Amino acid sequence: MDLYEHQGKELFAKAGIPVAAGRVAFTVAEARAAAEALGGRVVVKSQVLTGGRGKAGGVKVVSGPDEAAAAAEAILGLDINGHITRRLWIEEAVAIDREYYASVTFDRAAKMPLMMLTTMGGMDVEAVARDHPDRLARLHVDPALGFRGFHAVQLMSAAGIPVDERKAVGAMLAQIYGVFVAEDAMLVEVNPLVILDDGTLLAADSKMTIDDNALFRHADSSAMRDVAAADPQEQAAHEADLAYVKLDGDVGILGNGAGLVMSTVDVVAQAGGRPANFLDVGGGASAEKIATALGIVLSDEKVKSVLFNIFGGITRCDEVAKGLLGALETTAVRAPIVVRLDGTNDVEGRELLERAARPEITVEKTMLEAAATAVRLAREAR
Amino acid sequence: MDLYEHQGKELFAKAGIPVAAGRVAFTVAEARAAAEALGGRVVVKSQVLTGGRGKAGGVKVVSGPDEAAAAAEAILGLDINGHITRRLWIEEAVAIDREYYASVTFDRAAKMPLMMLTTMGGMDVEAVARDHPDRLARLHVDPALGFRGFHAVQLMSAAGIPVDERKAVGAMLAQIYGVFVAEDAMLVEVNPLVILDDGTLLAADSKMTIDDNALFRHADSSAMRDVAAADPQEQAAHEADLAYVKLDGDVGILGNGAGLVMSTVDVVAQAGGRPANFLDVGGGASAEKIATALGIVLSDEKVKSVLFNIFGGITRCDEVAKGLLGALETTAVRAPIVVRLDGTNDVEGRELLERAARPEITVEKTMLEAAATAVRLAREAR
Amino acid sequence: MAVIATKDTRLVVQGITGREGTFHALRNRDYGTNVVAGVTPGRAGQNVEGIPVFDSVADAVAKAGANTSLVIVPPRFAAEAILEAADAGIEQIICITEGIPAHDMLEVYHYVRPRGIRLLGPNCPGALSPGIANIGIIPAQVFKPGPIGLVSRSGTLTYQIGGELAAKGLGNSTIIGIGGDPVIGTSFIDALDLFQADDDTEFIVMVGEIGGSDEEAAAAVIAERITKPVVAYIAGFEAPVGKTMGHAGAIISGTAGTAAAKKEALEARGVPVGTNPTEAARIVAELVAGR
Amino acid sequence: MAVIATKDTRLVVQGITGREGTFHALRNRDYGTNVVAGVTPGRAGQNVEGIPVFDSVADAVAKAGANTSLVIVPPRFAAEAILEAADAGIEQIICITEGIPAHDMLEVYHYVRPRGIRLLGPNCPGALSPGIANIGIIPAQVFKPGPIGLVSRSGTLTYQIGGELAAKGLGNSTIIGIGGDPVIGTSFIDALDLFQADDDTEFIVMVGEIGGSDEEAAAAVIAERITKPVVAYIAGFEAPVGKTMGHAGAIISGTAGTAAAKKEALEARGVPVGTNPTEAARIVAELVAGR
Repeated sequence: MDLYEHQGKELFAKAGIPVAAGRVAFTVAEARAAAEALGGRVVVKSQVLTGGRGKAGGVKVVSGPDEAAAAAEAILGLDINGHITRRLWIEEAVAIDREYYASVTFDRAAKMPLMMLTTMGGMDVEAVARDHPDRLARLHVDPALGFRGFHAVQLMSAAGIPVDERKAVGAMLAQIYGVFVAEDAMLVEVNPLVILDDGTLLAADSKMTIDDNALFRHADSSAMRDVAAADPQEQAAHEADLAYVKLDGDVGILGNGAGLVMSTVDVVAQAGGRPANFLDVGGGASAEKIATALGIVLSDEKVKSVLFNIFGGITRCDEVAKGLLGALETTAVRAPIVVRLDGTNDVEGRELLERAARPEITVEKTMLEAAATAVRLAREAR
Repeated sequence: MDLYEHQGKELFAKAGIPVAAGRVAFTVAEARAAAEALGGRVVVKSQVLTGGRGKAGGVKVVSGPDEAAAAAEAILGLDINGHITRRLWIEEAVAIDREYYASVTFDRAAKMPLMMLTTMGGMDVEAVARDHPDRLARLHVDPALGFRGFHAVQLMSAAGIPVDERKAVGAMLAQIYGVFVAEDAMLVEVNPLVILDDGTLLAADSKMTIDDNALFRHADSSAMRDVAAADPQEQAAHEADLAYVKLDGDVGILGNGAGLVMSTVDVVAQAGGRPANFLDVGGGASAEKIATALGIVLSDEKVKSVLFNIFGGITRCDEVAKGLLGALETTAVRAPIVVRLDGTNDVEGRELLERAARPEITVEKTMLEAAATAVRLAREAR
Repeated sequence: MAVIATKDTRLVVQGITGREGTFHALRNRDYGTNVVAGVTPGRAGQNVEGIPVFDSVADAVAKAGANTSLVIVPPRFAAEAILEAADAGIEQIICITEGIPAHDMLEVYHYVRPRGIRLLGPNCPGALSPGIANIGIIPAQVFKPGPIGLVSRSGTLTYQIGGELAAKGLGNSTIIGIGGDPVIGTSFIDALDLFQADDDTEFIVMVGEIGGSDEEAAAAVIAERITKPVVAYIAGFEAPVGKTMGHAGAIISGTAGTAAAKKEALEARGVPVGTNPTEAARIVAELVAGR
Repeated sequence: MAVIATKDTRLVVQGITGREGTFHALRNRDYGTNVVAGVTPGRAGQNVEGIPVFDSVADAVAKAGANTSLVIVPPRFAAEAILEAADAGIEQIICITEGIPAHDMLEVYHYVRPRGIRLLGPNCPGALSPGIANIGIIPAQVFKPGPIGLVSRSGTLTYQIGGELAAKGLGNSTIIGIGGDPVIGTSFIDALDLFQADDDTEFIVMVGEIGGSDEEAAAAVIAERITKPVVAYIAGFEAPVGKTMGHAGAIISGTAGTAAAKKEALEARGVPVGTNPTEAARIVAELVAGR
């Protein structure tokens, strides 16, 4: 789960990482009130889960409540890389001397956290990596050791942090790593990490991603999920604990097992169709679960046909067939469903479906045949 | 460094391990005041760094201040296995239902903490180990894992702790291990760990040993050292950062390096003498350091001769000779000193000593010759 | 001799008294796996249809001689269950549990790996050596014995390919489901090395998917030291960037982890890659027939 | 070829800009040891009489090819210094520092050991292969080259015995000081195995002392797999119970760790034990002469 800047900063502050004082605002009036409360110069920042806010006009430094209101007026509703601004973060402006960059990412290839540090902060780190690779210090931290003083020294030495700054920067690196571990983060990025005129440090931006699997032990970050911003199908799937990803085609896809569903998406495309989604119903075969899944797929109005692809292992195909038929009792289906049942008790399952003779169901034996049929039905329905 | 019961309980309380309320008393009046403050029945317990207090009459349960004063009168000054009682711990009496035993020791052979647990608490654990080995559960904890829930289950299962008690006992085991690690302990023993009438747990006694090398990071336990109880020579050596152990003979022994000094103690005994002490002066050779060390050895009135055994490695024997001669300028020496210098610049060192011709010094070339001479001189001085 | 699931396997099932634990422990035993013990704290002395239950894995090792563990416990307890097995001296740990926090698995990985303990999974279907032993939830009836070692990040996709191979009369030495999580104990490379050393394996099929770079790393190792023929299939050519496709590990980050890049890396090392399970099975059949 | 301190040693000295660090780094280099780098955080770019100083061990490895580290830093920083070396890929770490907290060393031990990294010490004088290389603080002038592998828990006692052997014309392949702390990285057993495998070692002398049970454990291993003749000396026959004799590890706890018990255990396995250094050296000389 990605966090907004202000949410990440809330977790930063909890960990003792210095951030500027600020307030969230959803309206122009709230923005004005925030600027009044904070006093002096403030920064009005679009809160969207994407980069490039500055270039897109999503960040404005203003000198008082009136200007803050005007800036909020301009930024609320602003589209930044397809993300509509619906909330703002109003924070005290600070006097920046230099901008660094620090991050920790979960490097799955190395199976270790990867820390990065550069004195070329404020810009896109990919650009630093590409144009000035020698200026970007990278360091893997062995989780069996955790982040130690020598890791900080090594990183700061490689990044060229002056010796007299190392105590302060090193302490902040330890805090950033601490947040990464304490919050079960997959990413913590501070860009820029600023050195103020008075020499103190401050996290001027925050980018964090939390491991969804660990949210059970983080009540505070769980509560940060922005339900309103989520795609309605994705939100419904999330609530039903189903893995769903929206694509932009018209063939709805359901199946059991992530790999098989990904593969089904591929074969639909290979058959000339355009997949509308990825949906893994998992191992169960209950009518209720199948009904929920079908409902989510069909709530996407673009869907013209549905491909239901099951390879029965532990799950028996006859049970799936019964579940599907039960689901059809309670669910109005507005598009044809192609069902492919293979594996355990597939013959029995197909017989059940054929005997039921539901007009919305077409039964196929193989994955490739099923994909071809679903693609043809979607094309016919256009 | 061994802690008194009440000191260990102070650390226990800090870690959340339940202990009875209590107060330290050094006098009968303080004991009476403690009993008054605590109210009701109290236990008056001798605080000595040895076991067997109960059998020796060092623990008395009393019903009020007068009885507490009488008990304090009886226990203060009591000799328990050679340890004179100089302080008391007065604590609230509790209603005990059952007594268990739990401990963590630093098992150097396994290079892991060793946890032990038995439901046969209150008695000597060595006796349990000998007579009921199947009742004493033992478990090594891999420091790379720390103490986990499964360790607790494993120990409690082996010790036969009833399933309905495991949550509470397991939590306390985790706390005991936590104290062991947090306080850099070499030993934490709770005997008995009592189950009260109301089912709650309490550490009714405490035995702790702290790693001297880690005291720099434990201001609170460092302050617990009982300087008054220490042997005067050992205390002086401790303050001078010299390794000193008192023995009960009349040949004082100094040397450089723990192994060499231990060996010197052995050869003095093999030569028919009785070593008065072990003292490692370490690698230095300064007059000041040698003077301090000599002073400590000679402050033991039983010492009749001194053997100064040096094998020069990095340390040069001529520097040691100069240091020794310098020390003699400032120190009055009341017993003959046999000096053995071998290794780096030994010839020069011996020449310096012979040229100085100090009457108190006899120079020998080998360790065995030096030991024989020191033993002879001590015998002559008796 | 097969790998992981062998005649020497003495299995303890952690979480045996749970619904899933009981079901799969009995299913594995029915298949012929030597299930010697189960573990559920506080349930020592009970049994699950004759399988003795212990309070701890240490007891299962000491009293029942377990050498392999199957972990079927809820995600918040799974990492500690794996560590318990490792601490107890278990040599191979197969973890089925899905949804274990990634940081928990980092700790587990860096504990078991330096100590030479094999961990398969988590979020994996286990290992099946047809006709010998089944550890986990792989539906054995889909597979038959044969010379093909099959290693996969995906469960049902493995069954799909196993089914297609079986339809062509081809069977497997061992099927290894390595799991779909970001941090897994046994990588493609580990599985390739196992199959390379296994006398019963003559061909290797590798089923990958988007996310990470394990397939690319495996391609390099295949070129370097795997002499047995390898065929691959990769799922997720149509997956969008930045979206988790069901498995926690199946996500394309930036330009890294695409199916196309994996296909290219494998083909560059001479490993044919099918673009769907049917095509992959056909390539394998041709290869076997050509021998 | 000797052990630990060899022709292949490329030494980095951690704490090189400290007084002791500088002194021993230069002394080791003067002896012929290949001292390639020093480390003191914040001092990168400086040098100590030509030895380049780096901020981190990782840099010393990357830029100077260090493969062995000598740790001479204050006790409160020493454990982390060892971990830094281990993390940086150093293969052998020799730690001189005395007074490291025992719990710190527990953590270090259980980090380096499963990863196959050699740690010698802490609280040890290091390793010297006469005529080849010296790592640490052993006074090389006491020793001469020869066929005797010498392993000891005590520094000056080692010099004493080395001196007595040299006086009899006998020399050493390598002298290994394993240190006097409760938790040390290299045990007698490890040293015995090194000497057993070393072509330059024909005889082994083992210098033990009171405390722990490493000598007893070594006795069992000698009987099991050490074919080269071993002579032992143990210090501390007169040590009282429960008192730390200078070394943190030299303490008799209850009835465990006495010199008499160690002597008995060794003699029971056919290892002659001298009761003082002179006697031990005489036994060795007779053994060598008898060959």
